[in-house]
Amino acid sequence: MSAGVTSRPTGAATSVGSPAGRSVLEIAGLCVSVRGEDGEREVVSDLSLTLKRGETLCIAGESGSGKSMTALAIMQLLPQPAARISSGMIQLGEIDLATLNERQMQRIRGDRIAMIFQEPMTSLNPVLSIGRQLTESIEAHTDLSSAEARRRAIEALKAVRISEADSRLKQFPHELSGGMRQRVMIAMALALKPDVLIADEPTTALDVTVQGEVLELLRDLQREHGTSIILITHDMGVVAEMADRVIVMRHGRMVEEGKVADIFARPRADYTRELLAAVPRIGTGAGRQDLGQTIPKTLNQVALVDDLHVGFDLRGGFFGQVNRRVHAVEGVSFSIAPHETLALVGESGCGKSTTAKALAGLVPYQGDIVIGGRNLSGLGRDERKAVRRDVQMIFQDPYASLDPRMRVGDLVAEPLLIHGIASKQERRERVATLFERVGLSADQMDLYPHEFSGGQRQRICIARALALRPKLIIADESVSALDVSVQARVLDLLKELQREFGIAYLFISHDMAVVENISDRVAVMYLGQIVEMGTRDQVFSNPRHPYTKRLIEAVPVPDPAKRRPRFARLDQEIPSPTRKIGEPPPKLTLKDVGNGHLVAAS
Amino acid sequence: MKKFLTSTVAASALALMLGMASARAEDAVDPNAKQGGAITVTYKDDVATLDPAIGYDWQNWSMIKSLFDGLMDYEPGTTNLKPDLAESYEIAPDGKTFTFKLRHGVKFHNGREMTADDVKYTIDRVTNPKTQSPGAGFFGSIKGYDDVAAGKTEGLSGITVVDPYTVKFELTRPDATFLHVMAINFSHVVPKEEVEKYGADFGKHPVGTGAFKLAEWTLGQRIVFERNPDYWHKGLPHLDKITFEIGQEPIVALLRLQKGEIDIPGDGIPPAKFQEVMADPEQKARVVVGGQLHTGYVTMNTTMAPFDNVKVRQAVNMAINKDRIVQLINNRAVPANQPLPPSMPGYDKAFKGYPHDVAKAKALLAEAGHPDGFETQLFAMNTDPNPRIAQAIQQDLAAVGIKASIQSLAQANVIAAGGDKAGAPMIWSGGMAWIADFPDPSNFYGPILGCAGAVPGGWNWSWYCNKDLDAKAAEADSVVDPAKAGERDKMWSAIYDKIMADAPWAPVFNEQRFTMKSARMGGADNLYVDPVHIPINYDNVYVNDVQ
Amino acid sequence: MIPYLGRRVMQSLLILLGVSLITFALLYLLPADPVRQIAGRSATPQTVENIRRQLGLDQPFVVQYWHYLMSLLSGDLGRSYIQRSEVTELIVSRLPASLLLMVGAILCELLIGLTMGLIAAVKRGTTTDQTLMVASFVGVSAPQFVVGLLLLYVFAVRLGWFPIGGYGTWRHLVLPSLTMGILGAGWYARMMRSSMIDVLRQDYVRTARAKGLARGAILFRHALPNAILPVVAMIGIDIGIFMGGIVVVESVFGWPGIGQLAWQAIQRVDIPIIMGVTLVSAFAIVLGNLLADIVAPFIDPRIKLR
Amino acid sequence: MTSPIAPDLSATGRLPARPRAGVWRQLLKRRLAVLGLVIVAIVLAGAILAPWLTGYDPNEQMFDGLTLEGAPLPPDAKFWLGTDLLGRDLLTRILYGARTSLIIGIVANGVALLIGTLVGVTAGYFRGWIGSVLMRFTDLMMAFPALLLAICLAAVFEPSLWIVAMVIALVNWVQTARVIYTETSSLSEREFIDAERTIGAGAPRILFRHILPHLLPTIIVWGTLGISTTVLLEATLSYLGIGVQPPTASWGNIIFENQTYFQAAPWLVFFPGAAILALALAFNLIGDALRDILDPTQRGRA
Repeated sequence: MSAGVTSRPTGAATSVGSPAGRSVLEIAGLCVSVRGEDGEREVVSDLSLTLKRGETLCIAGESGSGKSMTALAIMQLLPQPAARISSGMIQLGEIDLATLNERQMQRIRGDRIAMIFQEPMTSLNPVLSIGRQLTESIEAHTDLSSAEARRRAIEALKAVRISEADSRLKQFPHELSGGMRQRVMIAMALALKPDVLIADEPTTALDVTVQGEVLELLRDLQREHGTSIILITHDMGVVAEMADRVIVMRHGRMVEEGKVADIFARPRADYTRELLAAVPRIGTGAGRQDLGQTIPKTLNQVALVDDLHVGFDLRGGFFGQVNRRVHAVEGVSFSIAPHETLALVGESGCGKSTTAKALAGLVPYQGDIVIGGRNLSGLGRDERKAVRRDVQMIFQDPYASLDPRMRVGDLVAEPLLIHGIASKQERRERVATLFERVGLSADQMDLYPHEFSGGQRQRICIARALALRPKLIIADESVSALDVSVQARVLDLLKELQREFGIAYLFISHDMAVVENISDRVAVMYLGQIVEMGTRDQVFSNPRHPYTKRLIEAVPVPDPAKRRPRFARLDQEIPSPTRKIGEPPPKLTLKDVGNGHLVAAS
Repeated sequence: MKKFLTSTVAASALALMLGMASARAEDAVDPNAKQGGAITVTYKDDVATLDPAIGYDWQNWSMIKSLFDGLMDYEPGTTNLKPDLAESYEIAPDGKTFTFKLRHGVKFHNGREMTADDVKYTIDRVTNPKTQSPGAGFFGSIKGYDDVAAGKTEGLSGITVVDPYTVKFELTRPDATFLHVMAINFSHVVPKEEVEKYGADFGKHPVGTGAFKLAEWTLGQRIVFERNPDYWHKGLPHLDKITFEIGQEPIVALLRLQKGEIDIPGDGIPPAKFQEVMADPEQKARVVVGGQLHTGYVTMNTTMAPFDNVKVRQAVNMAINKDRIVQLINNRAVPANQPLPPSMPGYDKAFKGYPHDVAKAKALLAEAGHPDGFETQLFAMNTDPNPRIAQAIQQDLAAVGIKASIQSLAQANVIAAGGDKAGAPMIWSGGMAWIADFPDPSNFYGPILGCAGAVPGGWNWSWYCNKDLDAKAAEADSVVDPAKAGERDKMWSAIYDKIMADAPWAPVFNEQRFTMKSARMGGADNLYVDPVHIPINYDNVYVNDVQ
Repeated sequence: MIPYLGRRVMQSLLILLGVSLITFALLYLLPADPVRQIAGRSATPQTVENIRRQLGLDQPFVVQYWHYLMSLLSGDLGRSYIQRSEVTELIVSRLPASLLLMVGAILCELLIGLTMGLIAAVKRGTTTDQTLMVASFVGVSAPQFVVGLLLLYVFAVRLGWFPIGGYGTWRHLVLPSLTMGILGAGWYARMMRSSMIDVLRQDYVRTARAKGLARGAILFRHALPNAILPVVAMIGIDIGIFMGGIVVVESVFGWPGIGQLAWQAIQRVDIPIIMGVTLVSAFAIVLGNLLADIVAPFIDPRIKLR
Repeated sequence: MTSPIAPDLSATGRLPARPRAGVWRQLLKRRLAVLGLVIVAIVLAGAILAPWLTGYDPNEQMFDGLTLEGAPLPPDAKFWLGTDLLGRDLLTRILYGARTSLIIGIVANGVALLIGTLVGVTAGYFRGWIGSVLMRFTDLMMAFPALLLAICLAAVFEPSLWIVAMVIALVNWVQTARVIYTETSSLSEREFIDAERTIGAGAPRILFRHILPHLLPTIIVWGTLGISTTVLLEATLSYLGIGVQPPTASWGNIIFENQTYFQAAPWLVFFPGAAILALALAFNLIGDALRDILDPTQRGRA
C-alpha cells in the first residue's frame, strides 16, 4: 500500500459507529438491457460489486462502458420503457431493490440512496427556488414541519459551505455559478444522510478549479457523515484523487477491480494498462523539442495577433439601444511561428474560443491579425478568401462541425472545390490520400458523418483542415470531447502532421495536462486577457501568475501516490466580462520576467 | 291661386286621394283588438339607425314608421294613401302647389307639440347635403332643391310655413307622386331641438310623433319600443312593448318561433324551413301570404356589346326559365314578365312578355350575329339565395350558347360594378332588388330605367336611356288630378311595355311575402303583409293573450 | 422591466401603425364605392360628389390616411358611414360579448387541451395517447363553421340542452365557446403533450425522481410549470386566430360581438368600422403577445425582460 | 494497431439510419400516417377520376334533382349523396370540389411556403438590417387577424380560383417564415456552418448546399401541415361567400350554399363537412408523422 492511501483516514470516517468494512450495497450478476431498433442489447453484463460503509468506490470507464447505466439501475431510474434490468440483484441492506415497485422505491430514493448528476445546471429545476427543491425532498421523507425542513435545508447548505445559506434559499439555479449549483445538488443529496451517494461524473461539466473544490467537498462530507460513495468518472485523475477501490468497466463488463493503489501501480488487465497509458499527465510533456529561449519577432511568423479586441453589444433600455458590452477578448497579442504549437488555456468564458474565431474570420474584431505577413483588415474580399486558406480550424465537436447531410468525401473535397483547386478527378485522389494520411481508408469516403465514431470524425475534420495545406491550424478544444484513449491517438496524429508538414497550431484547451503534452508555448487567458505567456517549461515549471498556479494545481494527478494537498478555495466568483458601455475593464500589462516569459502585473 | 281641388276620402284602392282627414282614421281601429302585451321580433342584421332621414334598410324601415309620422300615410295593410299628420290637403290645379293643414295637438315624444315649422325643418334637413340622406332625391321636385343640393343655400324656397298648422309646398313641375313622397320615411317629421341635441347620433336617440317611442337600445343586441301613451291616434297602438332582438339567424329565429319564444321572425321563413312549415297545418295556419312591390330582374348593359343589340337582350329574356327559378326558391314568387309587380298600379295584365323559348332565343342570337353564343359575366350579390339563382340563370343562358361566368360579390362591389359603364354586362338584382319606396308606377322608372340613373354611380345598371320615354314619364307624372289616375296608369303601362320591347331587363320573378307569426298574434291578415310596413304593421297588430 | 416595457410599447405602436396603413391601403383599393352606399339609389351625381367631398374621400390617399391617423391619435376612430354612429361606441358596445366569448373559448381550450395533453404525455405510447392525439387532430382539422353547425344541431336542436343561439346567459355561451375552443384545444393538447414529454426527459425530473418524490409532485410541481411556458406563449398568438374565428362563430351563433360588426361592415364597405375592428384586433393580438411575454418571467425565473 | 483499447470502431448499424433514407418506409410503418395517406389517395383519385366516377356534370341542375317544391333530394340509388339546392348531384360536386380544394391546398400553400422560406432564410442568415426589416414585417403580418386580412384581400380582387389561392398564400406565409427564420438562425450558429466559413465557403454555397438541405424536412413538414390550414381557410372563405366563384364546386361553398338546410337536408352539410375534415385530418396526420421522421428537433417526441 502506498503512503498516499494510508494517509487518508478511510476507515476512521465511520462516525456512525458501524463496523468498518460491512457492506452497504451489494450488486450481484446485474444485467441491464436496452431495446433498440434492432432488438435488445445488453449494456451492462453480469456486474457484481460490493460497497462497504464509508468507502468510495470509483467506477471508471470510457463512453459506452455502461457505468452510468449501472448507477441508474441501482436507483431504478433507467430510461423507460427502453431499458430494463434483465437479471441480477441489487441488495441494499436487506432489500433487493430490483424487486421493488415504484412506490416502494420512492421511499428509498433520496432517503437511503441519493444521487448527483453530471450537469448541475440541467439537474436543478430552473423554475423552482433552491429552497423549494431542498425542502421538498426533506418533506417527502420525514414528518418535519416546513419550518423545521427549512432549518434542515439551511444546515445542509452550510454543510456544503455555501455562505449566507438563509438568503440563498430564495435564489433560483440560474443565479448561481456552476460550482455553487453542484454544491446545492450535493446538499440536496446529503440532507437526509443517505447510506449511499451515487455521483455520476459530478465534476465533468465544471471548470478545473471548481472541480478541485467540489471533489474536496465530497471527501470532507464523506469523512463527516460516513456515507458510502459510488463515484462514476472517466477521468483517471479524479479516480486517483478520490477512490478507495476502483472498478474498471468496458463495454458493459467489469474489466478489473481492486484497490486504487493496486490498479494504478499494478494494472492487471491490458485495457486498464492502455487506459492509464493514454492519460495525459503534467510533467511528462517531454519528447517535444524546445524551440529556444527567445521568441523570434520576425516577419516569417505564421500569424501575428496584435491588440485583438472582440466585443458583443447587448441591447436594452427604452429604445433598445446598446447599453452593455461583453468584453470577450480585450487586447490579446501573440504570434505563432512555423512548426510551433501555441496553446491558449483558460477556463470557460475566458475568451480563448473567441480569439480563435476572430483568427478564423468568424467574428468581427478590432486590432490586427497578420497571417503570413498580410494584415487581414486591409484586404478585399477575394484576397481575404485567399489568405483564409492559410488558416484552418478544427472544432470541439467533430459531429457538430461536419454537415451531417453530406458524404465525408465531399466534405473533405469541399475546400478544394471552393478554392478552385484541382479537377474533379484530382480532387478525389487528393481526398483519398488525405484519408489515408489521417488513418482512414479511402473507401470510407462515400459514408456519412454519423457512420463514424467520434475519433474517426475528428480525423475527417483534420483531413478537411489539411486539404488546403494551411500554415496554421486552430484546434479549438479539438480533443476534449474524446475518450482518453482516442484523445491520445488524435494528439499523436496532430504531432505527426506537424512534423511532416511544418504546420503551426493554435491549440485551445482547458485541459492543462493535454496542453503540457502538445504545446511549445503557452498563453494563459483570464477574463479576455492574457495573464501569462511563455514556453511550456516556463509556464509549467515556473508559473508566476497566481491564476496559472491555481490552474495547474487544480488538475487531479492520475496517481494515487501523488494526491494533492488541500486545494484552496476561491472566495469570490469569477467576475463577469459584461460591462456597461464606457466602462471597459482595466488593461493588464505584461512584464517580461526573463527569456520572454511574460506575466501580468497583478 | 286658382280653385283648389278638394275631395273627400275615397275608398278606391288605386285612386289618389285628397282629403279632409276625418274620424275615419279612428274608426279604422280593429274593434276586436286587445290592449296591452308585448311581442318579440327578431332580425339577423344590425339596425343601423332610426333616423328617418337616413334609415333605408329592410329592418329599420317599418321601425321608423312606428316611431315617426309623416304628413301622409297609407291605410293599414293597403297601398291607399291617407292623410296622417296632415288633417287635410289641397292641390292646386296645375299640380305644382300642395298645401297641408296639420292636425292639432300632435306631440313629439319629448312633449312638445308638432307644428308646421317642424315639417319645413324636416324636409330642409333631408335635402341638406350635410345630412347625407339617401332619400334626398325624392324631394327633387320642390322649388329650390337644386340650390340646396348644390350647397348654395340651406332651406328649400318652395316650402312656406303659412301658419303653425299650415304648410305649403311649391313644386317646379307637376308631381303626381308628391303625396307618396310625403308618406315615405324621409319626410317623417323630426323635432329640431332633439336633432340638434344629438347631432349625428340622432339615429340612436330618435324622437318622433309615432305610436311607439324608443325605450332601450343595446347596440347589436336589442331594441325595445314602448307604447306612446300620448299618441294622437286614439286607441293605437295596441301593444305596450315591442322587443327587437338583433343578430339572430333566420333559421334560429324560426326555431325559436316554433318553441314560442318569439312572435315574428323579421327575416321571414328561411327557405330551409319553408316546406316543413307549410307541411304542418298548424304552422301553415300562422303563415300569411301577400304580394310585395318587388321585382327581381337581370339587367343587361345596353351600352356594352353584345347587349347593345336588342335581339340579344330579347334572346336572354327568352332563355331564362323563370318557372324553374321560382321552384328553386320554393315557389315563393311568381314569374314576372314586366318591370312592375302585379300589385302595382299600372301593371299591364294583358302583357304576355317573352315566353321561355330556347329555340327562338337561339334564332335571335343567330340573327344578332352570335350563332354560337358568346361569353359574358353575370354579377350577383353573395348572399343566399342569390348565387344559386345566378347559377340557375347561368345554366339557362348556357342552353342557348351564352357562357356567363358568375361574379358573386359583396353587395357594395356589385353596386359599384353596376354604376360603372364598363363594369358589369349582366347583373342579377336579387338582394339589392327593387322594392318600391312607395306604391306608384313611377317609382320603378326614374333611377333604374330612366336617363337620370344612367350615369356613373347611378342605379340604372342597364344604362338604358330613352329620351322619348323620359318625356312620356314626365308627362305621366304631371297628371296630378286623381280623377285621371286610371289614365295615368295607362300611360305608365305603355311606358313599361315599350321598355320591354327594348328589353334592357329580363324580369324574373316577383317575390311573395310569407310572414309567420306566433299563435297569439291577432289582427287582420293584411296587417302581416302590409305593403309598406315590413314585416308587419306594428301600430295595428295586437296579441290575444291579454285581458 | 420599465425600459423593456417602454420598448415593447413602442414596437407595438409601430406594428399598429403598419397594420393601419396596410388596411387603409387595401380599403382604398377596394373596387366598391362607400359613397354610393350612403347616397342611396335616388341620389343625383351631385349629391354623391357632395358626400364624397364631405367625407374627404375625394382627397389623395396620403391625405386621407394622414387625416385618419391624426384623428386616431386623438382616440377617434371616426363615424360609421352607414350607421352614422361613433365607431368607438359601436365597438365598445360589442366588445364585451366578444371578450366573453374569447374568455369562454380560452377556458375551453385550456381545460380540454391541457388535460388531454397531460394525460397523453403521461401515457405516451399507449392507446389512450393515440386516441387523444387523433382526437386533437380532428379538433385541429375541423372547420369552425362545421363544428358550430354540428354542435348547434346536436345540442341545441336535437337535445335542447342549450339555446339555439343568442346572447345573455352562460347557457348561451357554452356552444360558441366550445366551437371556438375545439380548434385551440387540439393545438394545446399537442403542444402540451410534446412540451411535457420533453420536460419529463429533463435531468431535473430525473433529479426529482432520485429525491424520491411522488409521481404527482413530480408531474405538477416540477414538470408542469416548465411545460406550460410554450403554451403561455401560444395564448398570445392564439388571440389572432380567435379574432378570425370570431367572424365565423359569431355569425353561426348570432353572437353580438365585433365579428358580426366587421362582417356586416365589410359587406357594405363601411370603412371606418373595418378599420376600427382591424385595429382593435391587432391591438388585442399585440397586447396578448406582450402579456404572454410579461407573464413568462413569473413562470420561468430565468427569463429576464430587458 | 493491436491495442485492446476501444478502437475507433465504426458504429455503423448502431446509429439511426440516414435521416432521409426510407422516409416512405418509416411513414408506412405508422398506422395513422397510413390512414392519412389513404385518405389523401382517395381524395386525389376522386379529384382526378371524377369524370369517370360519376355520370353527372357537376354544374348540371337536373330537373329531377329537386322536388316539385324545390327541395333537394336525400341520398338514394340515383343520387348517392343526394342533390343540392339547385338539383345537382352532391357526390359529383364533392368530387369536383376536391379538385378545387387540392389545387388551392397545393398552389396556395406552395406559394406561401416559397415566400415564407425566402423571407425566413434571408432574415435568418443575413440578419442585419435586412433581417430586421423582414422580421418586423413578419411581426406586422402576425398582428393581422388572418381571416380578416383574407376577407379584405378577397374583397379587393375579383375572386377566382387563382386569386383565392394567392390571397391565402399572402396570409399564410407568416408562420412558415417564422419557423424557417428560427431554424435558419440556429443552423447558422451551428458549428458546421462555422466550419464552412473557415474553409472559405461563400453565402450562396452555405445557403444552398448546407442550410437548405437541413431546412428541407421542416419545409416538407410545414408544407404538409400547411395544406390542411389552406384547405380550411379556403373552405371558410367560401363559407363566407367570398371564395371560389360559383358554379365551380368547392367544399366550402357547397356548405355555404346549403348551410341553412342543415336541418332539413343535413347531408348537404354533413358530406362536404366530413370531406373537409377528412382531408385536413389526413394532411395533419401525414405532416405529424413526417415531423417525427424528419424534424430532428422534434425527433422522439412522439
